[in-house]
Amino acid sequence: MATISFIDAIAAAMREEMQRDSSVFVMGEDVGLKGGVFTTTKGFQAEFGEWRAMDTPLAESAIAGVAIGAAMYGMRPIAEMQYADFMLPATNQIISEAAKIRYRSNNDWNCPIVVRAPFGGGIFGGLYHSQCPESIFFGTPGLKIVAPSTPYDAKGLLKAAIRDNDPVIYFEHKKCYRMVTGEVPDEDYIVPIGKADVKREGEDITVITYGLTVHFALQAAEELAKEGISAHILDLRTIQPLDEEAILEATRKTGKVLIIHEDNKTGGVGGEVAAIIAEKLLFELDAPIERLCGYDVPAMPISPSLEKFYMLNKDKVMEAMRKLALY
Amino acid sequence: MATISFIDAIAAAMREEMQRDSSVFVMGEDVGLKGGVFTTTKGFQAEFGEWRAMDTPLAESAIAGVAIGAAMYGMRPIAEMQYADFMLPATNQIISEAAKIRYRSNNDWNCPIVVRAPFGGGIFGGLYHSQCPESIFFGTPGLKIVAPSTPYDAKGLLKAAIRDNDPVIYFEHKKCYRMVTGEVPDEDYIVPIGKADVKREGEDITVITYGLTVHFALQAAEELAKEGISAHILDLRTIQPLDEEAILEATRKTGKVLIIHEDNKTGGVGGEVAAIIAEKLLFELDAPIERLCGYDVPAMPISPSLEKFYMLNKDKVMEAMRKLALY
Amino acid sequence: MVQQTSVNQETKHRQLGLSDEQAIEMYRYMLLARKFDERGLVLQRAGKINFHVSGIGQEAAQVGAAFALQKEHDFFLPYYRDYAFVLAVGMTTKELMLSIFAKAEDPNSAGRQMPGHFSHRKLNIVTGSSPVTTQVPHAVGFALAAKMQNKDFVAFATLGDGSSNQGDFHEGLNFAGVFKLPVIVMVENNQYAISTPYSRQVASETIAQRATSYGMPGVRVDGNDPLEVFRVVKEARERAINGDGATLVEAVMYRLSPHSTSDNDLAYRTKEEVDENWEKDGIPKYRNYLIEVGIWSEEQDAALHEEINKELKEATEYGDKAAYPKPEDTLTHVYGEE
Amino acid sequence: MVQQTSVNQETKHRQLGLSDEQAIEMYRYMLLARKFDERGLVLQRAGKINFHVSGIGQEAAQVGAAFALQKEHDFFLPYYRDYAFVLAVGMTTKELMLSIFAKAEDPNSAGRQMPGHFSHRKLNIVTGSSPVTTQVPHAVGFALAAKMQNKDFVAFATLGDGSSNQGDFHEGLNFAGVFKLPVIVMVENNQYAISTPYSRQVASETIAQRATSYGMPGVRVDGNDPLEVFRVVKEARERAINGDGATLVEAVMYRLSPHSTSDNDLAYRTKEEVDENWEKDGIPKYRNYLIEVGIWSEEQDAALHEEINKELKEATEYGDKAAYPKPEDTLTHVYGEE
Ligand SMILES: Cc1ncc(C[n+]2csc(CCOP(=O)(O)OP(=O)(O)O)c2C)c(N)n1
Ligand SMILES: Cc1ncc(C[n+]2csc(CCOP(=O)(O)OP(=O)(O)O)c2C)c(N)n1
Ligand SMILES: [Mg+2]
Ligand SMILES: [Mg+2]
Repeated sequence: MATISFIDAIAAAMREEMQRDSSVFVMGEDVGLKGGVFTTTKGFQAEFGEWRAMDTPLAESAIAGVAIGAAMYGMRPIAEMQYADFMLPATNQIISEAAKIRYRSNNDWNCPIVVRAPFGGGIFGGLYHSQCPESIFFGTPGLKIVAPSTPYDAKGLLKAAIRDNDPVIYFEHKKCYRMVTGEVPDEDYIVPIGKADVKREGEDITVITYGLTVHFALQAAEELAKEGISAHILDLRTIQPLDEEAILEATRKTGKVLIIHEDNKTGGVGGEVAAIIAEKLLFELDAPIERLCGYDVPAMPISPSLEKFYMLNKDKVMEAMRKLALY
Repeated sequence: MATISFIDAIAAAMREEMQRDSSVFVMGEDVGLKGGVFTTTKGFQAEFGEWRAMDTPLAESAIAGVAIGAAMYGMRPIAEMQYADFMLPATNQIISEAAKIRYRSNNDWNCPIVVRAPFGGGIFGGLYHSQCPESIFFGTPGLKIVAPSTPYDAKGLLKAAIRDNDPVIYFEHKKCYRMVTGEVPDEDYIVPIGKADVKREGEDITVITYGLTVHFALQAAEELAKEGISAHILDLRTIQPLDEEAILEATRKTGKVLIIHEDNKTGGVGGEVAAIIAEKLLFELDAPIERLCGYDVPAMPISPSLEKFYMLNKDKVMEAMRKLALY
Repeated sequence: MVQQTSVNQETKHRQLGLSDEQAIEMYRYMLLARKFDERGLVLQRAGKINFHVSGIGQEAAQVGAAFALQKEHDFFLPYYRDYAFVLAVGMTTKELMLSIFAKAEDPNSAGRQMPGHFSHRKLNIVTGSSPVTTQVPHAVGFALAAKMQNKDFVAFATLGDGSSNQGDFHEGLNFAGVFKLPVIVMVENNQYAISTPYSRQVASETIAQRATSYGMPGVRVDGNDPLEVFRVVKEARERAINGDGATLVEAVMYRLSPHSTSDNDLAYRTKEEVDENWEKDGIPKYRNYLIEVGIWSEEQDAALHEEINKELKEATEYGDKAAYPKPEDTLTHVYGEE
Repeated sequence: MVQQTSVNQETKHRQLGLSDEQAIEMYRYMLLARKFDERGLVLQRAGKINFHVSGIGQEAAQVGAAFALQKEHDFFLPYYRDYAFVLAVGMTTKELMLSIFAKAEDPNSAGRQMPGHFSHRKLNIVTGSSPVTTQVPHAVGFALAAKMQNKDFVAFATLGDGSSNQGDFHEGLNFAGVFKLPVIVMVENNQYAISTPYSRQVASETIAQRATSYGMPGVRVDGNDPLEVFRVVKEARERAINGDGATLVEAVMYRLSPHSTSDNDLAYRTKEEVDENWEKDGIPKYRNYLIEVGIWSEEQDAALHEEINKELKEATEYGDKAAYPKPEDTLTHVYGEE
């Protein structure tokens, strides 16, 4: 067990998989010589050469599309989108192609790509370096989508994504990169895609969330415990396919559910989670299903006063949790 | 009052708006000389000339992007996507640009475009001529999204969309084009964006839906009435922004809600509608919130046996409605 | 006879390294595809199938290219008009009929996709979609894999003239150009994109000249001449295998049929224009060539028509009778089995 | 004096139709932008602002282009390095300081967007985003509006060399080419896209030659020479106004500073390479030109530096002291008021 940062866990997962399997490689803008704008792939070119840590032209549809072609041949490309905001030019390749290749060929072809996308705000990135675009891709069957919150999950889920035989979008929260550290086993392991994780056991309220906001919920739960409020916290980890069993079990645990995500509320993953509960466990609920999410604005602005207003934090989360507990 | 088809209502709305306002024009692949692959703009070039019924190159990102530029200048472009499936190359222009222009410029610029997108299946179109891609764009604040079900709404909503000062995605169901006819006033009118419509009053169950499935629900309600089941049917008409008031009112009416759409279930608009109800009216519900939607597969296949299995129809809808009524 | 043979020595196909048998085989595939398409149109009119998109007028280019490539070795990313191409690289008329009838046994998609959306892993035919031009970056990806794994195959993709205006054309070819990847992209310029003529669609005089944007050769060739297309694609393949990178080929022909069975082409072009172009049809021209060089005869031609009719009749019956997919199969293969 | 004047008659700027005053004004904007950027970098290091992206090394091209266009008449779609350009078409240093401090009064976005995301409706500066190259189709859309409404303005968009690989570059320019629209697209080729040098980024030898794909002239010009860029853009504008359509301009220079304040450029290029390129910096070259032709002096230059320092000091103080947006303003202007 070593304690490492979130970003180092991501780098370690890629490095180990590239050492293990010569068909794994990483491609994207500035991932080679520079080692990535967040230095996630620093040193990769020295270790794996120019081709396996490949600087691509500035063209996301080609990054995704070329990765898809290589994957259909049998390679295991990790396509890095420099910021999740810049995945959008690749939407057609991801949704029309990657997601449908197995289905449309009746299982004759498949497309084992990983699209890594640094997402989320709170870094003074402004409208186009802060977005949570998961709702654009969520709801496209054929894609798997993960969004880890801890170094352990980040490493295990990225390894699982690379080994997966279907396309996986891997959302990594930029704010977690260096802020979040945690223990990671020295030996090889994976975190299975499709399995949520109870990050804290509790009795009074259930919080269902993923990504950065998991940490706000855990911090808030810590403080609320002192007030005698016991929170049960489920980290979805995978947002597609959703771990319905875990969602229902966590709901049963307390009968009061708060769903939290940074992505704007309308059309977000939280709506689907609430709908599943309202369909399957309506009569076990002791309170309305609450959602605490980003505001329904096009994206978060950069000015400190505005970004602070937009972003969730421990206090906003604690307030929502307390309100639900007292319901 | 004249009785016309759904597609003629769309054509009439465009023609009248183009006659009324010289800044309105339609652009897209084959919309000019040929009059559109569905003949929606047949005769437009003769009436309005080559520029205002403009055949564009085969490049959706340019169709959207050029329309956006023209709209920022002050034109009122109607950008036709030949099939909604082929909007995806334009996703970046629609979500990163059109949706954010007003917000990012603090109201200095705006982008009054209409993106017309023929969507939906049941026409032996296969994976890429049948999709309901609304969930990709739903949840992007800054966009308005409409999906009419009747000629009256189709004409009134398209006129409202053309006159709107913000970008509007106009989803027109291909199966409705000639199958659905209805009365339309001779004089000018609009249907306000953001207002749902009760298409049938009822007491026992509430159905919330939009697009083609409105008709299946109405047909089913007709038959269920004979069984003594009275269905209240709300046609959302606008899916962004959702008419929350109307959704809650329709829910209160019966306490039993069935949400129906052709788009696949997970991540669809129905999840958001269910979540709103579960948050605002949980304790007025007499039954779990049910959803009847497309299967969670990448898109509907073309073989008759498969398409029939995928598509909703009157019988599937009736069964779900009856089940809920008997709950 | 001796004289005859000595004449053959100098025939164009021999000069290009094609045996008489291959030259005849090429003709057979061209004719087979033409007859297949004609059958498809008849079946649609008869209401046996819903829809057909034909490659009529493009067979010469498709077969010429296919013979310049290595079956079951190179990777193929054809587009929806490439019936002659996929036949020439190993797809059977029976398989294609299963596809247009959307039957369970169809190897392209088991009845999931529209006809013309070719896929056949054993034959290295890569699954394609409807959104045009997405296959160009895919082909570049196969070529990248060849380079990374030191394999000696090339990737070959086709698309239409209008489709060369999509961003993926630009992004894909630039990527191939920067890394000198073994890919050949052939634009089948049939001078229309549905109703839009080349002049209102593509701003460059030729599509071949777009290669200058990608640091690769761009070659324009008469798409009605299978031997010329063979020569050009063969040279492109050699360049690719020798590490000299990608080639953009523009094969120029004319879309003799309407865009699809849903299209009335006389709404946007004249019968005269269409008739003129029938004069340039590559199939009779090539048949005459084979006869002139003395390796083909009217008798053999009649026999071949017979044989093809028989084959298509059987394939049609097979496709017609074959079972539809089971409805519940709609739900399979969204993801791989764990 | 008489002699002096007669010399001026033949000066390059006069030949190009620029008065001495304009020639000096151009220098002033170049220097002002340079000093603004230097101030921005200092403010970032001092922790007064979070982030700065400079246009250092690109001022000559930007000002040359701006002077060839008509302020408040043509429409401008600049990219994030175009500080010199937006200053030259009317933005003030005070407005730009409000932007880099992300204050409520900022006319570009009221503190919503990153600095360098220019917008100013009164000045016909069209709001831009971060995803590169999306402004190219927008510019084509403005040009389309000009054509449809018979207006005599042109649309002018800039982007970087790497950004010319985006699909929107291809789709936008082809659209402009097909309809011969009055748009000028200027690529500021500073030879890097963050860490990726031109040779690993763009497969064509020059970006100008990509114009052949769009049936329009492509002109390559020394981006360190404001008068040459002025000449080229002026000619392009005349073509556009005369109905001869679009032009692609490639202004070649070098990105003298790191990509942004978050970038360490010595991780991917050598100090020697950077130093060599400082030798080619357009600002001192142009100053020397003005002195040589006798319309500028060291004294005037010193005074100008003084004046600019004073202006920037005031602008900085104003921007620093100005109020942040109200937090709740986060929620405004998602849609227009009904
Ligand atoms: C992205 C996308 N937009 C629109 C369509 C609809 N469509 C199908 S074929 C076609 C015309 C293609 O023309 P071209 O590329 O010249 O090929 P051709 O059909 O002439 O062989 C169009 C617009 C599509 N399939 N994909
Ligand atoms: C679509 C998109 N992808 C990635 C980025 C991140 N990014 C910002 S600037 C840049 C490099 C741009 O290079 P170039 O076009 O040469 O312009 P320069 O910065 O050199 O002036 C990149 C990759 C972006 N802004 N947009
Ligand atoms: Mg064509
Ligand atoms: Mg650059």
